[in-house]
Amino acid sequence: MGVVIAALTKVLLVALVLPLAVSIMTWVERRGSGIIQMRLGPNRVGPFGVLQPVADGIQFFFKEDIVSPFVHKPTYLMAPAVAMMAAFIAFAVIPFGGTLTLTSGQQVKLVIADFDAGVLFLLAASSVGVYGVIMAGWSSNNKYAQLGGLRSSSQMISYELSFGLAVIAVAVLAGSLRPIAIVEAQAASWWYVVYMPVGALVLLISGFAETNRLPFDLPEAESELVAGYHTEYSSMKFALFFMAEYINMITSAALLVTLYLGGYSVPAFVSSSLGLEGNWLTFAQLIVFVLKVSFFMWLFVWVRWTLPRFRFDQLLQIGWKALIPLGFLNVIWAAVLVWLGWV
Amino acid sequence: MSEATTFCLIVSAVLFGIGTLGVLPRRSAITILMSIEIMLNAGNLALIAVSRVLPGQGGLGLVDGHVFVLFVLAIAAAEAAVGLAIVLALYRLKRSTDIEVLRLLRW
Amino acid sequence: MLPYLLLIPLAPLLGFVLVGVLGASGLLTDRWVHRIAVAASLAALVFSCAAVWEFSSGLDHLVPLAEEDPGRFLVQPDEGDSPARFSVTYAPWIPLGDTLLRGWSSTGERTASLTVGWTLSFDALTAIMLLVVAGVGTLIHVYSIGYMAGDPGYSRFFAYMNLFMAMMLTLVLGGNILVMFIGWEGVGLCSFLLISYYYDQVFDRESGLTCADAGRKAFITNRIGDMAFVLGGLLLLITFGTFDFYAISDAIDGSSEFWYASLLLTGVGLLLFIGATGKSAQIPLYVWLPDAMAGPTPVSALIHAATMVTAGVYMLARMSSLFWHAPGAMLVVAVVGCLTAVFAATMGMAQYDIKKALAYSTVSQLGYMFLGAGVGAFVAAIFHLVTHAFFKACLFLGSGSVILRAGHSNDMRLYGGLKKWMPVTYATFLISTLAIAGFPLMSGFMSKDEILARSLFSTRGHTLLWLFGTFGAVMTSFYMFRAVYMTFHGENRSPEWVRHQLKESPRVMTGVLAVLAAGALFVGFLGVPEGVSKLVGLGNVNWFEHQLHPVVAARGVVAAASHGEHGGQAGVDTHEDPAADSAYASALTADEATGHGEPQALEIDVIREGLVAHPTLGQEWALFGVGLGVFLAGLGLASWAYGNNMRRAAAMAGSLGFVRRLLHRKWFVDELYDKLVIGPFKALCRGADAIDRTVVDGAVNLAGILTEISGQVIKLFQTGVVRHYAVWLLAGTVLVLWIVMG
Amino acid sequence: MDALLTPACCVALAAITAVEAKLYIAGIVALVSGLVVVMHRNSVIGALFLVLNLLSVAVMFALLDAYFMAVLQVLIYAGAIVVLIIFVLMLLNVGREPRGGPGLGVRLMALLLGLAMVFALVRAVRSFTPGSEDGGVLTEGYGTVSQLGEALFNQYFYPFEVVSLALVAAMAGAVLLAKRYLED
Repeated sequence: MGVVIAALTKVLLVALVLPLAVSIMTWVERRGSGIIQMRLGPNRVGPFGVLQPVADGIQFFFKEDIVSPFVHKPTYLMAPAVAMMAAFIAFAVIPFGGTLTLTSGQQVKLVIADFDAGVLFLLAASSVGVYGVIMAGWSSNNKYAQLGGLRSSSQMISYELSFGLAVIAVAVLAGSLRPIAIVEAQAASWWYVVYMPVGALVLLISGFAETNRLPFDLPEAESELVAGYHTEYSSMKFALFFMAEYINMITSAALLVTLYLGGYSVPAFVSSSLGLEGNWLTFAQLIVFVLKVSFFMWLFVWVRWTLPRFRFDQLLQIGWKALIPLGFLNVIWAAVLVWLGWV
Repeated sequence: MSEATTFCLIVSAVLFGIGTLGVLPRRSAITILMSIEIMLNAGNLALIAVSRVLPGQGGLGLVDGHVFVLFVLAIAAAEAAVGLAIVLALYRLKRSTDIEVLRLLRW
Repeated sequence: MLPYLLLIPLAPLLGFVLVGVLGASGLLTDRWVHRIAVAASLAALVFSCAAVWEFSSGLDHLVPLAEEDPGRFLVQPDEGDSPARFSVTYAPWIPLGDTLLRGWSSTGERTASLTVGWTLSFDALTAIMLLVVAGVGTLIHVYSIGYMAGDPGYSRFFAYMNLFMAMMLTLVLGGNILVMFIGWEGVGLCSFLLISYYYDQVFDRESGLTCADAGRKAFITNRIGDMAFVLGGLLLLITFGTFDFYAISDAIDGSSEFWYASLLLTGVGLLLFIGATGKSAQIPLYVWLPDAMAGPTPVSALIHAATMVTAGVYMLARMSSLFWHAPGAMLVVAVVGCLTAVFAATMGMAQYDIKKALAYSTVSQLGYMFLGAGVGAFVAAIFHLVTHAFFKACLFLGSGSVILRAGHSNDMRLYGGLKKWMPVTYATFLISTLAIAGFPLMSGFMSKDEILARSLFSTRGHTLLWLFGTFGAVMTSFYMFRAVYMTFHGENRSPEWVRHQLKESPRVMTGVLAVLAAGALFVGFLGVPEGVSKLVGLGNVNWFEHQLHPVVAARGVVAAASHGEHGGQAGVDTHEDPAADSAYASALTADEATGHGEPQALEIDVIREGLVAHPTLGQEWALFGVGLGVFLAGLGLASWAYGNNMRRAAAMAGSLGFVRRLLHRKWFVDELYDKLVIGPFKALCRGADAIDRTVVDGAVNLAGILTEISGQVIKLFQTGVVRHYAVWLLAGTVLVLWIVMG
Repeated sequence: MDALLTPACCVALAAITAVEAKLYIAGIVALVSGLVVVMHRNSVIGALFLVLNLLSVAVMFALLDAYFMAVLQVLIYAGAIVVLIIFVLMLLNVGREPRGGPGLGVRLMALLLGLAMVFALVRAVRSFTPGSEDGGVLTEGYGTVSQLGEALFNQYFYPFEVVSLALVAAMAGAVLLAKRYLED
């Protein structure tokens, strides 16, 4: 029973922390864009505008929920839920810390599902996320939305390949698809970004594309498609899409950190010099993980407000003609590394 | 054989039948493709279910069925890619995906 | 040098590639063509000399090599009764793995792991052959510079010649049957290419054959022999589980009481001998050699007199241990050789084409070599091979010199009195003629009379063989002097335009002739027969025999005759041969050790092998006298008939018309073959063609018709609607499921 | 906040139901969704139900201890193949299938054949007996990536290579077919 309670606790925690992180991210995004664009950004609600997300949330709740009469209603209603669900499920296999020892002596791993093919599970879950977009695009019965959905689906399929290739290279190096094992393997040697900087780059760029962030946000390109697949959505349904996107960002940042940047692991010399052990070490790992992910979240914001958007054909060209070959080369490089016994 | 395995096999059989029902009377080429996917899935289900109750080394479970399923997945992917490409080419030719209008390969 | 034996055949092969590729693409001037070709041949000669020199200085320094790498090197220094030998496997070639062997032996079926390698081997026999092939080959290359000058296919000719050298050296060096077979086929190929060198020219006006036809004839006739050779080799393989010469001879020698006179060895020996008859132009496969004269004369000298045609003799000597244990096969060899010697000599007497006369002479001399091999005088056979290489090459090249100046005519009736214009050619031709006719103390006398003596005195010889051989020798002397008289004596019968341009051949040709003539004069002293040396009071000074005997001696002979009989054999003494003696002694001790009181009947016969009845001094003198008599008889007959400007021969032609035609038309053997072999074969082909057209084609057409009909029916199912196909597919699936699963 | 509650509900449900029960639920979902795929006139809805069908089959895989295959099923089928199908559907803007298909005869025959097929298969299932009924315990590490990899790269190495070749060929063929003009 203790196991079930622990699992439920972890699930609840993640389910609460992720939306919280999303609300923080909206603030960071808006303030960050302000800084980058030499303006103030939201600064009215609370000190430095920190309460702005709360205000946004209230606003979403009380906006009018418009459902166009021409939509295919069941699908239309399902779409945001699907997007949200996929985003949450994907996070289930991300380890965000080591093992916590409870007072009852029970060992709790700080990951919701410690799963043999965890990394693949994440890929699978994120690929299901496409359906949210597709369903939204198709059911809206609106040409902008439909085009947005089409673009989104093709973009996601394309970049899933390079995404998967970058993941496979890590699996080759670590000899496992279990995220915890990968983190442990990196803790034992060096971060894999040292061995395979190309792979990390491919994963980062594919992550941008998978989450439809600038410079790859073609599915919701305002200047061409109004708001893309969620043009017809308003109020809380729109908020769900919005949250799903940010959770996806967090997930892909967390994945990048887990696969290439040592995950939650604290370098041994740090932990030994600080005398960290037991639960303190676990807390330190949690903090390290959050810091690393935060850096990439900031990178997402930074890039979004810095780079222009690609054209759609350029986007597909980068995916198929640059990232996939690079990904293959990286896999071969990983195989060579293993063959030579350098890892 | 356990109840679960039997159930899975029967589900697989019925799913296969459903797939054939989709293949025969439907007119849309893409629907037919989807029905074929269902049939392939039924086969996969049977493979996985049976593979679990076959005696392996030191217990139940031979992983061979999984390997076959992997191959089926690969072939299904190939089939879908080629099939959809054919449907696309067809659509360009006839402005339709209706297989009723396709009677070109007659003697 | 020895580990690098590979270089010997590789040098001319490189020459072939260079001359062939660069020459064919027109990048080489003629000057460079012959420079490269001669250099390649010379390189082979130099390498050969180096290898022989190193071999003769003993193999002891190579023994560590063999210990270090026993799979690759096999070294056996000269000790006991086994000859010094050396073989090196450069690379594995055909890994056959475990092979099922069916020996006709007590061991029955067994498996052996077998890998055929690129093996080259070296012993005294190889050494002698190498020197002859490379030496004569190089000389003839040099001669060709003069003879072929200005020919449009200059580079082609030299490329083929180099390829031939490479192949012949491979044949000689080959350490197992397959490597030898490569050379064997390779020289056959080169022979074909060079016979057909003037492929578009008619060579025989009587039958209208072109040179290409002659080449084909040679090639096909050779194929028949090669077939037998391959079969013999395969039979050896499934019996002994190896292709390696040394391994085979060791296997045979090692268990002689079983193998001796067995049906298997006799069969193998006969098959190999048939192979040899193809290559060495013996009855019944000799017909190609006279036609092979279609090639350029240096080719005739090199391939069809000195080297390639002797390959059969070499192969027999190489397999001597097998033949020693197959007396039946040896008898066949001796008889066929003897018959060939006589038969070819008769035909040689009636030829007007100088090259054909020489060709029949070659066939005849090869017959003597086989006679020698057949009576167990392998050393004498090889010795005759060596001397023959010199004087016959010299004769052919002399004839080439004549042909070149006499308006490219081969007809001796159009020569006459040429000694006035061509003194060097005449002198060398005469020396070689004296040698072949058996002028005492010249090389031909030494070798041929040795063979004849052996055929008389060897335990495997017979008086009849000697009689026939001697008769053939008379004819040899006759037709050779006939050629000399017709060509060089009397009045010149050439056309006017030829007579005006008659002169001696260029230096490069006459020089070679002189060298070869010197060889014909002196090379005989390498192997002075024992009988001859005894006449002048010397012991056995036969250097050749001392070198070669260990290689071809009868070995593994279990000598255990009853003691009394051995002692009582009057006039029969063991040959002065340490090998045979020690074999005998060891067999005796073995016999005593095992306590066999009674020798087995089989072994009594075995002991006599390798033994020669030793003639008394009087008998030796008699033989010497007979040899001289033979020579004089031939000379006398020839000068009586042809010395007087051919008048007497012309007068006799009428009375001997039928015989002359018979001989000139070569006993009508070609016609006989036409009737007996080629005709029925063609009829068979026509029959097969008819059957193919009616029965086989009919069946095929019937299948087509049936297919069409069934197609017409089945096409009704092809509606073009996918759904219908799916229904049929599904129905079939259900049916199969119902049947299989029910 | 129903989206947030769903996973929690799932976990709760998972805790209290037996494997068999979950299997039955997933199987019934698979059958019903499969029927909808076949019957629905709107191809896009059909495709979405196909996803449901595939996901429920994947759940069945997971319940049959084939976790890796379950993940692959979702990744490849749901993540790639059906997305491709929907993509083409949306590209061609295929709406509802027109009324009036093949005649009654074909439909009847299809039904008959389908039923015959199902009966044949069910009969085959009834007669199927695995090698050993008891033994009960699954082998160590059954269905894990490593075990599958061992089988794939030792016993099934050549089939694996052939399949990869087939995939490459299919990709080339698909690209060639889908190109608008061959000259490009």
